[in-house]
Amino acid sequence: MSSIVSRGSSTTVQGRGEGPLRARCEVLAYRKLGGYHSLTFVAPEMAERAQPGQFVAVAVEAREATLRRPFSIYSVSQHGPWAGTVEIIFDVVGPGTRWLATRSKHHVVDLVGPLGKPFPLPAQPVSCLLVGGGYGAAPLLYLAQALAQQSLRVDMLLGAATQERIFNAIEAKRLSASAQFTTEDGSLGVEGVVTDVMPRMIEAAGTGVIYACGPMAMLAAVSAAAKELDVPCQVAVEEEMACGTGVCWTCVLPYRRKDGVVNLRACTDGPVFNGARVAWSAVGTSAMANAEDGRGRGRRGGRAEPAP
Amino acid sequence: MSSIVSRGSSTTVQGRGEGPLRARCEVLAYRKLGGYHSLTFVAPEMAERAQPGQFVAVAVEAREATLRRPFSIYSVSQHGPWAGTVEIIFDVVGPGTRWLATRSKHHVVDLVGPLGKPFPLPAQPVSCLLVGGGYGAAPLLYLAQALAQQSLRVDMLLGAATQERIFNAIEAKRLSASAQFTTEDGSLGVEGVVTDVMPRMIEAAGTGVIYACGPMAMLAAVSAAAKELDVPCQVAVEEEMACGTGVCWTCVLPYRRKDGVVNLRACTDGPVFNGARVAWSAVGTSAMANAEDGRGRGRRGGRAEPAP
Amino acid sequence: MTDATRSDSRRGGGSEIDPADVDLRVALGDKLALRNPIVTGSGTFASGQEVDRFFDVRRLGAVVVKSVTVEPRRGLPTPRMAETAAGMLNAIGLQNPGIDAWLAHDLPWLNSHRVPTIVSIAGNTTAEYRHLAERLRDAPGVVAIEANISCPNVDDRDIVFACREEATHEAITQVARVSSVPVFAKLTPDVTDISLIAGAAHEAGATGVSVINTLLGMAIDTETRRPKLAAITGGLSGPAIKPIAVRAVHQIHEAHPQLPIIGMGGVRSVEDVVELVLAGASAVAVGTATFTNPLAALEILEGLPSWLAEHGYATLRQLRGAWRR
Amino acid sequence: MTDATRSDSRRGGGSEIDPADVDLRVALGDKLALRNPIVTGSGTFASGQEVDRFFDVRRLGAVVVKSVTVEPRRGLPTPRMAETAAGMLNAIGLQNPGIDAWLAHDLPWLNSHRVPTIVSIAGNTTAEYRHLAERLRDAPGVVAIEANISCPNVDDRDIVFACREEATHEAITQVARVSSVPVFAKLTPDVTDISLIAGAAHEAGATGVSVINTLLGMAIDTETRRPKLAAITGGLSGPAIKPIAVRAVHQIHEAHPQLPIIGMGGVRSVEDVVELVLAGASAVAVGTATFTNPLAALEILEGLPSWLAEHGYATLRQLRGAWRR
Ligand SMILES: Cc1cc2nc3c(=O)[nH]c(=O)nc-3n(C[C@H](O)[C@H](O)[C@H](O)COP(=O)(O)OP(=O)(O)OC[C@H]3O[C@@H](n4cnc5c(N)ncnc54)[C@H](O)[C@@H]3O)c2cc1C
Ligand SMILES: Cc1cc2nc3c(=O)[nH]c(=O)nc-3n(C[C@H](O)[C@H](O)[C@H](O)COP(=O)(O)OP(=O)(O)OC[C@H]3O[C@@H](n4cnc5c(N)ncnc54)[C@H](O)[C@@H]3O)c2cc1C
Ligand SMILES: Cc1cc2nc3c(=O)[nH]c(=O)nc-3n(C[C@H](O)[C@H](O)[C@H](O)COP(=O)(O)O)c2cc1C
Ligand SMILES: Cc1cc2nc3c(=O)[nH]c(=O)nc-3n(C[C@H](O)[C@H](O)[C@H](O)COP(=O)(O)O)c2cc1C
Ligand code: FES
Ligand code: FES
Repeated sequence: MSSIVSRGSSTTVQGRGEGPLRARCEVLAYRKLGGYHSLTFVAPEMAERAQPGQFVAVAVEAREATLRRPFSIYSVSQHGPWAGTVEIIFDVVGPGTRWLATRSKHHVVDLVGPLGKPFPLPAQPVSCLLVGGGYGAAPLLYLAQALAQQSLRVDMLLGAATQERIFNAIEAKRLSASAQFTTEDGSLGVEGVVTDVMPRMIEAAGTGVIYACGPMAMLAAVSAAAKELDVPCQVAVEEEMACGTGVCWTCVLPYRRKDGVVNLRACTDGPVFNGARVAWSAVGTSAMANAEDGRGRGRRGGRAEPAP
Repeated sequence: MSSIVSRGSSTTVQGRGEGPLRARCEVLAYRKLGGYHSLTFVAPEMAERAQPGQFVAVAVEAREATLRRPFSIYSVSQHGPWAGTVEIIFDVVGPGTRWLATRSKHHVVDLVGPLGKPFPLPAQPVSCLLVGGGYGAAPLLYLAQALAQQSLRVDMLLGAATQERIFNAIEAKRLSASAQFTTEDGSLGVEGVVTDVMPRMIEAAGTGVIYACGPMAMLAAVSAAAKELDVPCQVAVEEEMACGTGVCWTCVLPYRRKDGVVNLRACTDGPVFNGARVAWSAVGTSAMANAEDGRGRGRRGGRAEPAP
Repeated sequence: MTDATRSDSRRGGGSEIDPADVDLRVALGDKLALRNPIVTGSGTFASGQEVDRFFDVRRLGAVVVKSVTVEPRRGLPTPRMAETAAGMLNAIGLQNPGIDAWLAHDLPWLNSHRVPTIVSIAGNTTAEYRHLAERLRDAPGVVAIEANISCPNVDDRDIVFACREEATHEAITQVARVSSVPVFAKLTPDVTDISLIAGAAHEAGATGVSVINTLLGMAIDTETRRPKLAAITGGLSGPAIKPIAVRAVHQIHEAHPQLPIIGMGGVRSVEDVVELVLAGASAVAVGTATFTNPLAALEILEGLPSWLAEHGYATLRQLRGAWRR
Repeated sequence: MTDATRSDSRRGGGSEIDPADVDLRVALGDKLALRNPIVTGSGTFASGQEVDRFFDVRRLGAVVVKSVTVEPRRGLPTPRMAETAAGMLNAIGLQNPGIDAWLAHDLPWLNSHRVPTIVSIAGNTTAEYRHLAERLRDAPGVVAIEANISCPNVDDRDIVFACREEATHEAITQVARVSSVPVFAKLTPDVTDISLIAGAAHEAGATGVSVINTLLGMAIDTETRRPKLAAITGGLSGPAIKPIAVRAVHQIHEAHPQLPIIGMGGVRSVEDVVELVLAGASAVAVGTATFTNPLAALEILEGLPSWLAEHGYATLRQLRGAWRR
């Protein structure tokens, strides 16, 4: 028997001693956070194994939905009365997220995780700039905590279409040496997009590494700007995923290696990649915001976040 | 616009001035009744049009379920604070009924009805014997009320595998001049099946017409016994239904007419038929209880009711 | 979907369209114009009377009636259906009263209610198809014939005409030769290359094609070990098959851009109708969805104008085959 | 299902079976015995390493690996998948490292974990199939070759070998001639008569067939008017297609009762496995279900013995083709 069954707050866990596992997790809390939704699950083993940048794949019981939905881990707690929890932030965009938004305390949800490669933490004591678009801020706030534990300087730059689409500005301010915001309509911070502000912040903070998460078009722009300024840049991408576990090859991202461009799996080889190496121009049409119609799929931060 | 939209307790009704309609109906009450479940819906227009023997087709939101589920109308109320309600009784046998059993007050369920032809009421003042198997008793209790309103004598004979599968014995006693019960295990009434008791009851009550509803094999046996005793017999059958509205021809029953055996639609030409005319031996394999494996599908009264 | 989506550029350069101004008329070749593109799937709407209890079926572009045969048919034994994931199997076996009784009882009702009627016909032989088309010559209110040459509920798969180009050609030739109205060939997706069959039908004189009929499927009850259908196999319909329908319509439209197509398969929403039209359909039939909701066809029809207006389209026909690379 | 159902006569004349005594071994022809019937669908399990993080993949009857080609392939652009009602479309385009890299990196892992391996191979020409089979000659741990002659994600439908009897015969002949292990031909249901294709494969030397590959489908985003797949069309898999899989297995088993069949298509439960076996499969592959639940294959495998015992069966193989009229 390779399945470990441990019962604690209705959590049945299957997996091995390390790596990802599958668990049926009780909902500890459902909250609305600005324009977003939050679900906290009782998931002690997952909480223990999770690192910033990783995600969970959630089985949704929406009618006819066959596939899990991936969500970045926003926060974990490894202690407290509930032994260990994992929290995700999401935007309602379709049947799966609509179903998730109807979950509440004591509902049980089937999770697989933690999945994917986490953000690599700096080997040197450098100053870190975290650039997030829309709900892409969620994993960055988790990362900010980990960087703070290493006593590294963290600056935060969050962008979105409007103020409500900026995820958790208060937390961003609390966790950073400096925090800036951009909105398309000027309802919070600078009117514009993150790349309008980024160079100044890098200069002011002496940024040694950028971590970014958000819509693909934003990540492309951030990566380009970072390259120009010669700052290393790690991006957490979002591609449509059928399995989330590395077996189906639907989630690939064109990535430059010595031997040419290869299609790497966002779910297993990523979702965190070196932004300078991603072959942005070759990224699938649907993943990139489409200039013509102002939207695209597979964009971190959701549809409300404009391309910079 | 052929759709009438009237809002009262979240009921949106579409249909025409008469006949069946479609309505999104609020659940007024969910109850457990012995081994069965009951749901009462706020459905004033349906309540007004319904007659005993008719059924409603319920849209179930169970995963991947495409088709509605048919349920006999158990009772209607046309007044009271809720303007008009319709109640159904059901047994949990699969995904649709499992989903229904999770409905509770204020949930909204999509119903189509009343569907099918009702029991024909006697033109003469005769004594009526109502023979029900399992949940097949439900529409008969509704019928008993209508017969009582016409001051006709009603006797009730209910059979099931065990006491818990006898639906609402108290109500059966209340609505009848005499009530008898048969159970396979003898846990209530006579140990045996309804046809063991039926001849005696007919003799005692001077029965002029039999109304029966229950598993197909029971209906076949009741029809045969009635024929032998020369008592007219109306049976409400149960066939698998894809549409319930008469357009698909999945629910057919072989029926003897002057010109030979024809396949009539249980949903529209029935579900009530003259038992003497049904070509029982030609009824589809799955609808008849299968002697070999002790079960069958499409049997009123559900799987727990044995073939007599 | 989201408001953000709706406010995108396709709304057009400020040109607001009023849903009331949307023109739903479609032409299927030169001789058949429908007031709107929503029709019914043969065998899922009987001959209209039953659904007319729910809404005025005259609202539809046309009613495609249950396939009629020369002789009356009792059909197959029950069980005739089985539910499957997001779909269903059926094996009705073309139960119908035969062409004479149909002309005597069903057509008069359709006529008296002024319902544009497309008569689906099915035969065992090309001669039967010809006979049926002859009986329908100049029948009042009949705007087209749909030759169902693809019913999967037959014993011998060889008699599924739409499985072979030559058989398709022969059957359709017989019908087209005598028919006074446009002829549509109803095709099955259970073939290696459906656009070849469509080509054969067109060459034989079909005005257009109706795609798709159900896919041959089977389900076995693991408890009883019996097939869930008395006929063992049956036709798969419903949302599950929509991707096959879109693909089949697309393939036929690519191969025969001028050929009118009545698209169907799993349609249950306005978006599904638009999807099939983008793939190449001119009109769209609602089938199994009517079982789930007797008002499905009407609701889709009523939802079309506002969907089109919101997306900046003044007609549906402008979207035919208009998918973008 | 219900207790009533379980206590029926099929439990056998009082002979209680202990789940621990159930014998799951199956034979696929004379030369291939699997310790249990649960294998994986090619392309849904990679080469086992990823799922091995969740459970010991050695537990399975065999791992059927993602199709390998002669040269490495980058595959198709994204989006490569679209969800559909109870199913999904995929257009991966056979992304794989090529046979050399696969033999150098993936097979050693499988060997070191003692996983019985069925290698799926795909080529553009019969020569490529032959080359692949040659490279796999005497490869350690490889218990069979599955010749994927039916991948729908190709530009030219004419190169889908499994669409034509002759092409099937040619490709399988090349593989069977040089292979040192049993060969299975992976077939597509997108043909007029799948049992003819199965017959051609068998005649050409295939030990058995694997059915079904995905059905060709398409989906269009009505907002953007773009196909949901970059490749426009793709393969439909998942619960939606199970009735097609059962039918295809049934047809092949009726036509070729001795031919071993690896059945697949929409399997996600123990009952689904039993259903395919009743239709005629000897072993059953779990495909898309692994995406929904990485432990699907294991859970099904673990559930089989008790299901069989409760129903009075001492083996699964006794149920092969054992549906009742
Ligand atoms: C690594 C990763 C992390 C993510 N983190 C978050 C997060 O923290 N918060 C959040 O709100 N969303 C996040 N997303 C996006 C989220 O997965 C989608 O919004 C969600 O799957 C939509 O499901 P739906 O049923 O509501 O919508 P649908 O439109 O019905 O989705 C249909 C299908 O497309 C896929 N899909 C749809 N949108 C996306 C998308 N944007 N990216 C990838 N797949 C998509 C779904 O998996 C599903 O299979 C993340 C995606 C990835 C890949
Ligand atoms: C006219 C009529 C009146 C009925 N009245 C009642 C009632 O009052 N109370 C009650 O508990 N049940 C009644 N039934 C049976 C009830 O419809 C089924 O139990 C129910 O559909 C099972 O759905 P499921 O999803 O739970 O089970 P599933 O086994 O998953 O059903 C699968 C499919 O088979 C059909 N089906 C399954 N069992 C039956 C059946 N016995 N008869 C007809 N179709 C079936 C369903 O419609 C569905 O499409 C009635 C059936 C008919 C035809
Ligand atoms: C119960 C049933 C009966 C059908 N009978 C016929 C028929 O008589 N003639 C015909 O051409 N198609 C028939 N069809 C096929 C439908 O017209 C349609 O092509 C198919 O169901 C796909 O569409 P859908 O998924 O919207 O139902 C029938 C389908 C069903 C479900
Ligand atoms: C993402 C994906 C990739 C696939 N790749 C292959 C492949 O490389 N070779 C192959 O023979 N079949 C491939 N298949 C088909 C499956 O092996 C299987 O035949 C099909 O999906 C039906 O089974 P299912 O419904 O259980 O998934 C693939 C299927 C999917 C969903
Ligand atoms: S989602 Fe399947 S490989 Fe990444
Ligand atoms: S259920 Fe469709 S005709 Fe009776």
